[in-house]
Amino acid sequence: MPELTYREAVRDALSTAMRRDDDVFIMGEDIAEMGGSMGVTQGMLDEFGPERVRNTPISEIALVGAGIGAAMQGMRPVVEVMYEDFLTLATEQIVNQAAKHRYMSGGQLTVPITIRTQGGAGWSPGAQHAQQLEAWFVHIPGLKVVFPATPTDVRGLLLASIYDDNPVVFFEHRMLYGLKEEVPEELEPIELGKARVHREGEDVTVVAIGPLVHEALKAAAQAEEEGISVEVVDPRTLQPLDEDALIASVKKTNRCVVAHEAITRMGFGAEVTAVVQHGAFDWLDAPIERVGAKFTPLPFAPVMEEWCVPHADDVLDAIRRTVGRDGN
Amino acid sequence: MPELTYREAVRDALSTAMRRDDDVFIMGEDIAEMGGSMGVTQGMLDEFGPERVRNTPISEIALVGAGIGAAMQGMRPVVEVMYEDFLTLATEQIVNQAAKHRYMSGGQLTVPITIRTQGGAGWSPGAQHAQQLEAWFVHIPGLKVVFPATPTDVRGLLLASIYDDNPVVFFEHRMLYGLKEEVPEELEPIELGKARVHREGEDVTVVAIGPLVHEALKAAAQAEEEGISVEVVDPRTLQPLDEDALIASVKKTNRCVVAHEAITRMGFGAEVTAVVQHGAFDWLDAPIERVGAKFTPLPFAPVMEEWCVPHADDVLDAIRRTVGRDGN
Amino acid sequence: MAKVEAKRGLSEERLREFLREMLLIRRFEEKVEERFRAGELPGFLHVAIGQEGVAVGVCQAMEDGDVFASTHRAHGHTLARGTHPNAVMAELYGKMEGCSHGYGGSMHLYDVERGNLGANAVVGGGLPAMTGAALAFKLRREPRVAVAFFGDGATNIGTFHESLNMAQLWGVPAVFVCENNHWAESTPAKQHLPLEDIRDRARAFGMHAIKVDGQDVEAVYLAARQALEYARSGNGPVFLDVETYRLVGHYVGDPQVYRDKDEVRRLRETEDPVTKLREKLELSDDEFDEIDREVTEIVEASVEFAKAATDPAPEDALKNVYA
Amino acid sequence: MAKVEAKRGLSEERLREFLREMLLIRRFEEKVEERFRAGELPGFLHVAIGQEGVAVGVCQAMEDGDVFASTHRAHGHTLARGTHPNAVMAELYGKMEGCSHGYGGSMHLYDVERGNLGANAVVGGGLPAMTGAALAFKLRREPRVAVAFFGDGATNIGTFHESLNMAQLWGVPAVFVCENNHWAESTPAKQHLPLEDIRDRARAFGMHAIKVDGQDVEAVYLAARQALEYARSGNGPVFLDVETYRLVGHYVGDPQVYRDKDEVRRLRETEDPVTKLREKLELSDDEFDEIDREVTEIVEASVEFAKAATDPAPEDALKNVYA
Ligand SMILES: Cc1ncc(C[n+]2csc(CCOP(=O)(O)OP(=O)(O)O)c2C)c(N)n1
Ligand SMILES: Cc1ncc(C[n+]2csc(CCOP(=O)(O)OP(=O)(O)O)c2C)c(N)n1
Ligand SMILES: [Mg+2]
Ligand SMILES: [Mg+2]
Repeated sequence: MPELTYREAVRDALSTAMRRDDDVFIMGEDIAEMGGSMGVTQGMLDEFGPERVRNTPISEIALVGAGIGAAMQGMRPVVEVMYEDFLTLATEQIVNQAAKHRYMSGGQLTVPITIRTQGGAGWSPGAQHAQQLEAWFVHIPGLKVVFPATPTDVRGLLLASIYDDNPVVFFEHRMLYGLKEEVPEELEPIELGKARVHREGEDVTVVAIGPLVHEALKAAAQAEEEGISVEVVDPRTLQPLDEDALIASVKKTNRCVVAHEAITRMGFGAEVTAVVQHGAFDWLDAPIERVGAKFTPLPFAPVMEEWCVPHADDVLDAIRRTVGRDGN
Repeated sequence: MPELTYREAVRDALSTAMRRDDDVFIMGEDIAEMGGSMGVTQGMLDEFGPERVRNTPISEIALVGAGIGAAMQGMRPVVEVMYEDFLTLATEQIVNQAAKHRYMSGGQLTVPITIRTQGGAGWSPGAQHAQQLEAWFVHIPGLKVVFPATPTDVRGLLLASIYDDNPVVFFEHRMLYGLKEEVPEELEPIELGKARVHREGEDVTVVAIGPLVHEALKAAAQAEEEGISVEVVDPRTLQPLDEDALIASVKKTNRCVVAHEAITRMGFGAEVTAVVQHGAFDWLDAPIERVGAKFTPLPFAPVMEEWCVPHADDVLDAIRRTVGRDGN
Repeated sequence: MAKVEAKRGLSEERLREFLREMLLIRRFEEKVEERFRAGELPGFLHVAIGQEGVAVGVCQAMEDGDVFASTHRAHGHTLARGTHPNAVMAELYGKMEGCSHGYGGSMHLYDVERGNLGANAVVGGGLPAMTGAALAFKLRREPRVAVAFFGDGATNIGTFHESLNMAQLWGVPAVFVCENNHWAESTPAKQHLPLEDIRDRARAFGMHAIKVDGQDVEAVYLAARQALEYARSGNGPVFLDVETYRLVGHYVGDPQVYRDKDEVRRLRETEDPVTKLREKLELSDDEFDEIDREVTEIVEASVEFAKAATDPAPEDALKNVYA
Repeated sequence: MAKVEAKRGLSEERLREFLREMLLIRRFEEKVEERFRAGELPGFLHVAIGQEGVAVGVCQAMEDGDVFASTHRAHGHTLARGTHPNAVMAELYGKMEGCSHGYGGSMHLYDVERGNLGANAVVGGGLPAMTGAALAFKLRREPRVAVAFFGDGATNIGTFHESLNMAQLWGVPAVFVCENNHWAESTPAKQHLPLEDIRDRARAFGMHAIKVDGQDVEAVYLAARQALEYARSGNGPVFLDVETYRLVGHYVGDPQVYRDKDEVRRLRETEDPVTKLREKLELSDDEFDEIDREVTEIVEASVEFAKAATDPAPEDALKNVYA
């Protein structure tokens, strides 16, 4: 089995789709000669040429909107928004246009666009280059939202997203691009809407996304030494959400922690909490604990940044809090 | 005591602040001669003139951003974004600029801008003129978020928002503008961050915002006839959130329903649910029930729209579900 | 930036078609105003009375396979491109037989089969997609053009700037039609446009621009043909400045407190594109009345059709959210 | 659109100040590159080596009370406006003595006392606030000007279009300084600007525009003074097109795969604003080295200061979120 980094896995999914299908092309700022600010599209200009690996001006709303227009013609554009923070410039097109054309037309149109973006703290980028905004898009009917945590998942989920006939907002994480693992020989799409159990356990379920999946696995290993058996589940697709998988896991463990890098307040963890407390109320032996970033913009100074963003020890503390209580 | 509509109450707060203070001015599309698309600012051009009641071009991002710049100079601009749906054009300035200047400057700047907007279903405006997006802004540190439900509240909370030294996103609701009630003789600011108990009850707490406050009160009256005593609490300010008031109420009633017009998934109700299940876990006798719009863009046809948006009967059903269960 | 001169006049027969089409739109929108006042029509309506020459001139110049994006003021574009009045009226009544099957409404009229990719209730919201559709045509080497309608007020939104800039950079076959009626809702041009000649906006992208009198449907048609040919033959996008007048309120029910009643009355007398074409054609009252009777019947029939049409079931709201 | 000619030359003394200032910025940024490579500096850094003439020329022309918004490439503007190198370097090290007290970093340098309302990491993000600050000056009848720095690439974002349009409509005292270095990150002008003369962008708003050679600091200063006077005397905003060159990578560490190494080498030889001014002043090596030694010491000292400065406490992160 080939070993790929998360970055290479994204590139492999893009290139595979573009080799198979002329209707797939990519657009974004500095994705051509430079290969993207994260190096994801390096080499693709040489293989596919400037028509299909298209540098755009700094025009986030038109970049996304042009993708929507091409998608309405049956193409499958993959547009790259360099940082999640700049999604804020394109929300009108994502929310009012991409998400609603099919509906407003009574089913006449489809908009098979994939909007790739990335963000994440851990390198002192400051307050405007690391936000995690996935929760916003989960609130918008008509959009699918994907946030893969591993090379295997990002490869299969991106291929599935490109071939999904709906607009997909696809979140990658800055600090995961270097992550390496063996991936399947054959690139197969991974169905959207299916959670992945990374580790089975009996005492607590940790629902984690993005980089917190890896922090949760570290915390789980640590917890095991303390005699706590932790199950780690990654929804991978935030919309549609695999509610059954989350609820089933909590019905088994009776305790739940939700973890993401985004701000805790009004973060995706709030939705998971609301779903789980409703679906597994009688099984819960402790309040659901949320782990996320502190309620501040991201500070620049590394000591402050480090403290604001959640890590394995924060997940572990949350795990301890949930098991520190007796069931009732 | 004077009787004012919600619309007149907003106008009264704006005019009062502008009479008291030259640093307060209003900007927005069609707010001058026309008095705003909702008639809120009617007559203000005559009293205050075109410099302080400023029509702007259709330029949402610059309109909000110009307000930010004036606010950084110590003025207290109140900018009107005609529909919440168009906030999506200004999110970059609201989220990356207004919310973060104070923080990124290490406390050197304040941005005392108030961003007024409105939305809401019930008149078949279609999918791009009625979204309820308050939840997005609750996720952003540095912003305050206000959503008043009555003339008295909107008047006092708007005055407080104008004089708050932080950026405030201030949500009004299209269907509430005509609502009339007696308001205090003297216009007094209402402190941000304090919930209001509209009705006391013993069996269930309904946490409701905006138009759902009134739907909840209708449902409560109906429930009373069925022998269910309902407490209705309106946080009024979504950020900062009066968590203690919500938790205290649920500790008394042991049951909770959260209601808003926005889409249920990832709506503000998810955050309230997460907060309440954590703070009142041992007191809860039933899962927290969420009431919100169905997971669709807003359809045009009245029969479909009516069905998608929550009403008193939906709140009542949720109340019944919570009391239909035995405590444990 | 060429000013278009009517190279070749159109046949009288063709011009009569244009008159009939404009009058159909006029009667249709007058009926919409009437039915709205009667309380039969839900939602938020904007009619384009006075601007029929733009809709008919441009839409008649388009070819099969061409696509367009419309605005909040969409009835004329939709009808002029061939969507049956029954389907448009049924949409305004929120019926399943409507051109958006009751999901869209007046501000979201669609007819994908006829290239109508949607009216947009967000000013400027439809422009980027036309740049993108035109890019698709270019990539696929299809001789098709994407047309974006928008108003003078829309030229102030960033979406306009980015969409035209990108279209010019990439040389895609798009035509940007500015329905320049000198008002943005209640805001006069002098309060939102800091320039005399709106074609200067196109200069910021080095885009070819054409100006034409929108009250002369023949001139609009010829300018639009020229613009469409220019784009279709691979010369890149065109900005079409169509000077026109909104002879009614911004929305149905608008008291127009912001503008002088006499100005409107004067404009109705001097700038009505229907009257202008009627005079050009030297139609007798009988000839005109005959056309009028015919289109009026069609409009009446569309109301009957719409009223008799099917309401969606409430739960149908859950359909069409995802493909 | 006047091309500025140096009406009156500046005194040799003044030009020596400019040279010293430019050299200070140059040495400061070279030190930043060095310390970044040494792994001492966190975050994401952009230096403006080659563009010092723009920063010094414009910032020296500003007056007390004037304000400005900077970009991701902010060290030069900040230093040229008088913020002490110690405070800037300390910020890059994330220390409390930094000009943003460790909360901002290189892309968010602030010094409100000196009119620096913040460097912005969002392209175009700082422009609307300058229109708004200028509006405040106008409403309060204060003789102050708001200056927005941005690059050629930023002229493609809608925020630029809306901000300049509004500034012109309202005739506010703002100067929009385009640091036109012909590149947006790895994207050459021909891939993002569909026009020859970037001043055509200002035409879309009927805005007064001035073009000047950014490698000639004296010319920049004179053009900036002219622009500031124009705005300050109530004539409305000005667009200042400053032609310049980025002689290094887009960000510190950029391998510049997208551009020809020889081109950069040639530009370094022919277009270095420091060398140009040095030659204009006919400075001897001794004279130059003396200035160089002086500014180099200041830069070295700033590093010592920054390293010795105070780290914030982790919990300090909770401060300054709200007023
Ligand atoms: C982004 C946005 N801002 C504001 C509005 C409200 N609005 C609807 S139409 C309109 C005026 C549009 O003027 P123009 O583009 O000239 O078109 P016209 O109405 O004159 O046909 C406004 C402000 C909107 N729909 N979208
Ligand atoms: C809205 C936005 N899009 C993209 C970026 C990423 N980015 C940072 S600088 C830059 C290039 C800016 O070019 P220009 O405005 O010419 O300034 P220069 O870097 O040449 O000084 C880009 C694309 C950003 N910071 N903000
Ligand atoms: Mg108009
Ligand atoms: Mg540049």
